[in-house]
Amino acid sequence: MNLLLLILVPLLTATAILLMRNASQVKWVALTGATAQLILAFVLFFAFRKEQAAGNPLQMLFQQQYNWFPSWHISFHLGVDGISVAMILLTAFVVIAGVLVSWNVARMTKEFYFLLILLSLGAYGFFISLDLFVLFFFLEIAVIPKYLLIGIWGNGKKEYSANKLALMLMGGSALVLVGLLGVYFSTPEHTFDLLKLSDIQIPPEVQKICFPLLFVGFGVFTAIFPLHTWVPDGHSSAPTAGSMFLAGISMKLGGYGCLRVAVFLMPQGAKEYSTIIIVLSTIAILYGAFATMMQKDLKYMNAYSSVSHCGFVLLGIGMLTKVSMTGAVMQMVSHGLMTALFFAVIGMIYERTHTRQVNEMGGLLKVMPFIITILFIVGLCSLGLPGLSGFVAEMTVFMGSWQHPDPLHRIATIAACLSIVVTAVYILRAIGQTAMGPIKAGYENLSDATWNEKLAAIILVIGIVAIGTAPFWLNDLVSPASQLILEKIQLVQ
Amino acid sequence: MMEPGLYHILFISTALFFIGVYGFFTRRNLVTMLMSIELVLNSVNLNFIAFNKYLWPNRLDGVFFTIFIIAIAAAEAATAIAIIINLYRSHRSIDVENAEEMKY
Amino acid sequence: MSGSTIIFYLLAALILVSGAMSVTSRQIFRAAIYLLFSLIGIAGMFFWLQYEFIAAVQIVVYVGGIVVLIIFSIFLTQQAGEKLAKQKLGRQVFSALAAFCGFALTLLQVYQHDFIKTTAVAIEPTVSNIGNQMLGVNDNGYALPFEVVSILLLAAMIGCIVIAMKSKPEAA
Amino acid sequence: MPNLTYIALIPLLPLAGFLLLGIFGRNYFKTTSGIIGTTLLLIATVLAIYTAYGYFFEYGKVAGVYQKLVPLHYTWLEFSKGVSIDMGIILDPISVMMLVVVTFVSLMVHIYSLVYMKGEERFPTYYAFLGLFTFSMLGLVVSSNIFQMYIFWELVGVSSFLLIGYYYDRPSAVAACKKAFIVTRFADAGFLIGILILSFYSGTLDFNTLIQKLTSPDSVELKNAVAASFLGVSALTWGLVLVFIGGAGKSAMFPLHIWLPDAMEGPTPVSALIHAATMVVAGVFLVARLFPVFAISAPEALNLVGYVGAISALIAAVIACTQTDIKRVLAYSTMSQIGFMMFALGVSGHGGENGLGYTASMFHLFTHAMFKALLFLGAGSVIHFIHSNEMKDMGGLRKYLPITHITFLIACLAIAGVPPFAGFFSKEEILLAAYQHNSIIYYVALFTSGLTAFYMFRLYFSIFWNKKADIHGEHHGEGGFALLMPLILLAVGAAAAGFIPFGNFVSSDGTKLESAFHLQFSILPVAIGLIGIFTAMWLYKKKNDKPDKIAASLSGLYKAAYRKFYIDELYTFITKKILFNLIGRPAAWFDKNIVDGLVNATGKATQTISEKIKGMQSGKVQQYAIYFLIGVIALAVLFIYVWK
Repeated sequence: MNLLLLILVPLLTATAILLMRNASQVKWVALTGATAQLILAFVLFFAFRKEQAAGNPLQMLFQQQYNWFPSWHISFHLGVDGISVAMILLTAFVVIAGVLVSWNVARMTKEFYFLLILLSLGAYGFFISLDLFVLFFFLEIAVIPKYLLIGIWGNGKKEYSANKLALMLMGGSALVLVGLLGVYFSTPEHTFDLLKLSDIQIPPEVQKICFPLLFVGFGVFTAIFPLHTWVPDGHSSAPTAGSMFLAGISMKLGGYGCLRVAVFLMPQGAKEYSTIIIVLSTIAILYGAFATMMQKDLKYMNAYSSVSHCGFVLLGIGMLTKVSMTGAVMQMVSHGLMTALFFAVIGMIYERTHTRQVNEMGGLLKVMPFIITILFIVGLCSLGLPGLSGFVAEMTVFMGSWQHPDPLHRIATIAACLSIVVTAVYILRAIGQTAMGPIKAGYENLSDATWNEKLAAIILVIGIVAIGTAPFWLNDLVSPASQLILEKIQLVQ
Repeated sequence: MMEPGLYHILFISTALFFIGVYGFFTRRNLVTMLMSIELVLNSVNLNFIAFNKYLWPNRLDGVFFTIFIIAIAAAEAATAIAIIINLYRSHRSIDVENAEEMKY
Repeated sequence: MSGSTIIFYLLAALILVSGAMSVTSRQIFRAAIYLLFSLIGIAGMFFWLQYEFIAAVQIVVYVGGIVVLIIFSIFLTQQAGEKLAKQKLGRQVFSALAAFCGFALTLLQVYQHDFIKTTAVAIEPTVSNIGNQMLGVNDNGYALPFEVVSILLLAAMIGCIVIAMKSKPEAA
Repeated sequence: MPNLTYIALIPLLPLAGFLLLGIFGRNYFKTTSGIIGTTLLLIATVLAIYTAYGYFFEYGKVAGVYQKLVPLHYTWLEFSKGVSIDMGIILDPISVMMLVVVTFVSLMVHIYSLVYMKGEERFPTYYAFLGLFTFSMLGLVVSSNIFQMYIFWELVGVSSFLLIGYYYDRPSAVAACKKAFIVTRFADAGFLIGILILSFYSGTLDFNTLIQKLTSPDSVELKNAVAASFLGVSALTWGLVLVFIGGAGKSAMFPLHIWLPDAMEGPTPVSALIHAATMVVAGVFLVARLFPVFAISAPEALNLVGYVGAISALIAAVIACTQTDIKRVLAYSTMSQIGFMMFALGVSGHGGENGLGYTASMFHLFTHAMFKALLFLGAGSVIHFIHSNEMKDMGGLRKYLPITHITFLIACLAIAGVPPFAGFFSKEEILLAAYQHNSIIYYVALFTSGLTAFYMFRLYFSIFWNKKADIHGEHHGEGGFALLMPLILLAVGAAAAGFIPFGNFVSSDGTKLESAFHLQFSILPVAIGLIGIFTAMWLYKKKNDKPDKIAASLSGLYKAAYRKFYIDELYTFITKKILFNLIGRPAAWFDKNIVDGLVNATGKATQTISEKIKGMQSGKVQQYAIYFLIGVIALAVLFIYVWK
């Protein structure tokens, strides 16, 4: 399968959107594009599985390489492994749901959808590129639209949030760039090519400097403690689809980068810093969970819980075992779907009640059973109910983390296990206050979800349930890739 | 007292230079600032001539530079005064503090 | 102490004292006159150094041209008898300090440096020597820079006219 | 061995019911959903009984030992070689027994609810949730993999949450369901960590392999697990204790019992199903499932189980004597009875005669399911009739509710341990096991069984005798056949289940256990039970002021028991004051002010610096010149003196 399609389809969609005359055309074009992306992602998935089943030994499948800046050894090198395929599937799911949820965006519809599709373009490009420069290029493409999405279509203190988010993410990508350049110049070949670099042993002293740069740089995207503060403000100010993309896709760029670039290229650095990563991510998990408990705004709640959940991603990566890294990827996919859905639901509720404060709601189950059912599902997913994706991912991380017998890893794992109790506390609190109890005055006549909202929610729920009830396909997809990363780590002693 | 030589002249030119610099920093009137610049230029001229005289008496390059500087100083002074007068027309003042539109 | 030396020190004193007065005097016209003295002192120094041509040029251009120009511009822009605005004290002190530091540094360097004199035969800085060499086109000739300077002067002249010209009324 | 894959249908049928009713119920099965759910469950029950028959009498026994059969098994999520979550079905005596109990009680509740819940707005949802619960519970009992059990364990928790919160617009129900979920969740975290420990040392998640590896005395895994220690206790013991915490949470053992009384906010049939007969015994089941590991490799952990069980039994019984809400009395009674089951396991050994406690515990689980479900359903009938949970609103109901009265009486006799009802047999075995192994626990148990008889008959007399309640004009009967049939069937069970030779089927090692009946041993417990009953009769049969007087004379103790020994208050203190105020609030504050403050401060600093730098760009030519000179001097100094 030609991976260029993954870039071309969003590109064409975006161009087509610009050519459209009215909002309704724009929406349908965007939906068509998003559907095409979804189909493409599935085609890729099945093609990949077929190759995998056929025993293709290559680490990266469907590779393509075009010269870009030959003098600097930059080439447009594409290819996917199991982790990328999982991320691409996630992106496709979130994009189509985001497009559907934004059906009622009235202001500057064309620009809104253009930016959404552009963001998805950046994400796809990021996930499939095997050249670090190209990877960075797409990372930046994925950052800029967020600034505009929040700054223009957001609410609340949107300018502040947009600035904060863009600056922190830009700061992160600046670190990434420095790290990438460090890697580039440290090797005699001067290459950005991921596969070539992975064959070369990057000198340990370079790893020592570049690993933290890259890890923290990407870590900012995935809300590494204490650089997570863009998350609550950014999410709460963003429009619904913006939050969904932000949490569902952007935060995953960071996790993917940490794994694919930082850990994969610099296993020695990873070993050296794994303690710090573990400590920070454990703090993030617990601290995010406790901070969530105190929030009153649904979006803030979900944003802080994202900090906590993304801590699992980093914890999984930091533990450096095959299972834990597989778990980290699963958690990325799971959290992506789950948070996107959570934000979608919050958006739906907000559109009807015009408040996001939990204590101003109550008994909504009576008037909007569909939306609240989805809220229940997503809440239960968040607190790790078996049968939904969150459970599978978290348990995989725990199982992976527990393989280290020393106290630090043990304590981190136990702390992470205990966080699921705190998660239960805040999720139940949120659900209890919004959905249950006597209905508040003024909410008696609210309507339930419209077709597009239902469709969006159902698509994401299908994703969540598919992982939750049948995790083996995701596991089979991801674990060979994490096995390869692990082998690189094991080479270093 | 010592027989005056290169060092003495260099002392004078340096002192004159920094007198001019001081004037340039402290004067608020543009014309007086221009005058300070003339002092600075003259100190440089003095340098050129002194170096020519004491170090390279077989050459005349110092002299040429002095001549060029004087010529350019004349052009500069003319241009500067044109600007000052123009500024005076528009601002009714040639106080340098008032001519600070070109900021930020 | 020879007469030459005395003249040197007198000239030096003239240059520095009137220079200093010219940057500190609060009456602009007097400042211009001090400047004039300082420039004359420099011309005198050129004479003392036996560069008569340069001294002459100095007097003609500076004293006869530039200072006159400056005085004219003072007449054009200044009310007679008006004292110059005083600079802030802090600025004065700071500037003096900065200037002094620069002065000290430069002098330090100058005195630490050992200038090497040439033993070659000296050329008399006569007008003909200067003219021949400056307008020469051989290796040490300065014909090209001379032409460039002349063009610069032309450009400056045109520039002055353009700048000083009154803008035409809009209606016309 | 015959093809047993059909057993998968037993849990899957309720699941199908859940999906069908959950997704389409609201629109298509508004009224028929009850019938659908009941029918599906009826099929499942029949299958379960068929399975039980087949297992116990046809293929289960090989050479006199009941085998652990794994008829169905597939890998769900593989972590590494050997360590994987598998979905499978295990058939052994306890799982088969539980299959029958769960399906049967659930069926009774389904039928009962047809009438009891009729006309509820969310009728289909109710049946969907019942289906989900039944599915999870059945999945739990047949789990062949410890992680599979954890999965269903959690599902059971959530379906319990959904059912308790069924009346979602009552704030008390919402609070109760949250409490139940969070408390059990907390315990489950212990279970999870326990699983991690056990799997780490045994290198497997499969029950059979795990038990085998951790019990055979020469296995490397066992040696490692025992050798590794933390705080002087071996890793294996830690693992098992943590697993037991999970079980204690679900089974409402002290001090994790606080959710159970509140859980009575759910519909009464739900209480009968979940909080009497099935879910709350999951903890007992879990310990029983891992029993060989407990008994052989970590007797300290088993002792803990025994003492926790005994303490819970005693405390719950004391509290039950003072409660006035009939469902709460039943809830505490449940807790007390589960305490019996727990300490029965705790005093048991593995294999042969030593395993009496194990058999007794399972036996009591079985009989308790019958009579406790009956009690709850009976209480449901009473509540249905009188529209109140409070004892003070009741009295003299025997005339209005004759069948309920009789069945309730049977259940009370059974729980009080009066021969020949079911509870007598199982309780005697438990007491015997305790007597043989641990005398402290035995005396506690003896006292508790007296209390049990007392509070049950206090309940009985207060409802059916005592003063006459005001029954206003509308006098509706006991309800239809659907309401009474479960009562009668369960009453038959409660009366007759004791005669099953349980030791033939269930024992710690699968062999037959002869449970001898010791008459002289039984006299004391029965006598104590009778004393309890007669005390209750003396105090509560007629309306009088003796109970109040006694309560007044014991005021401190009475009040403490009435307020449930202030354990709820303690928890509130811990959660509100410590968790929220000391951790949550500071964390939120820290984030808002320190972390975010730092980020903002960085922004502010940048802005301030830029503002300052902007000031340098003043447009004032002299300033520029000064900067220039300073720059030149600085560079000159640098070049001359620093970077020679």
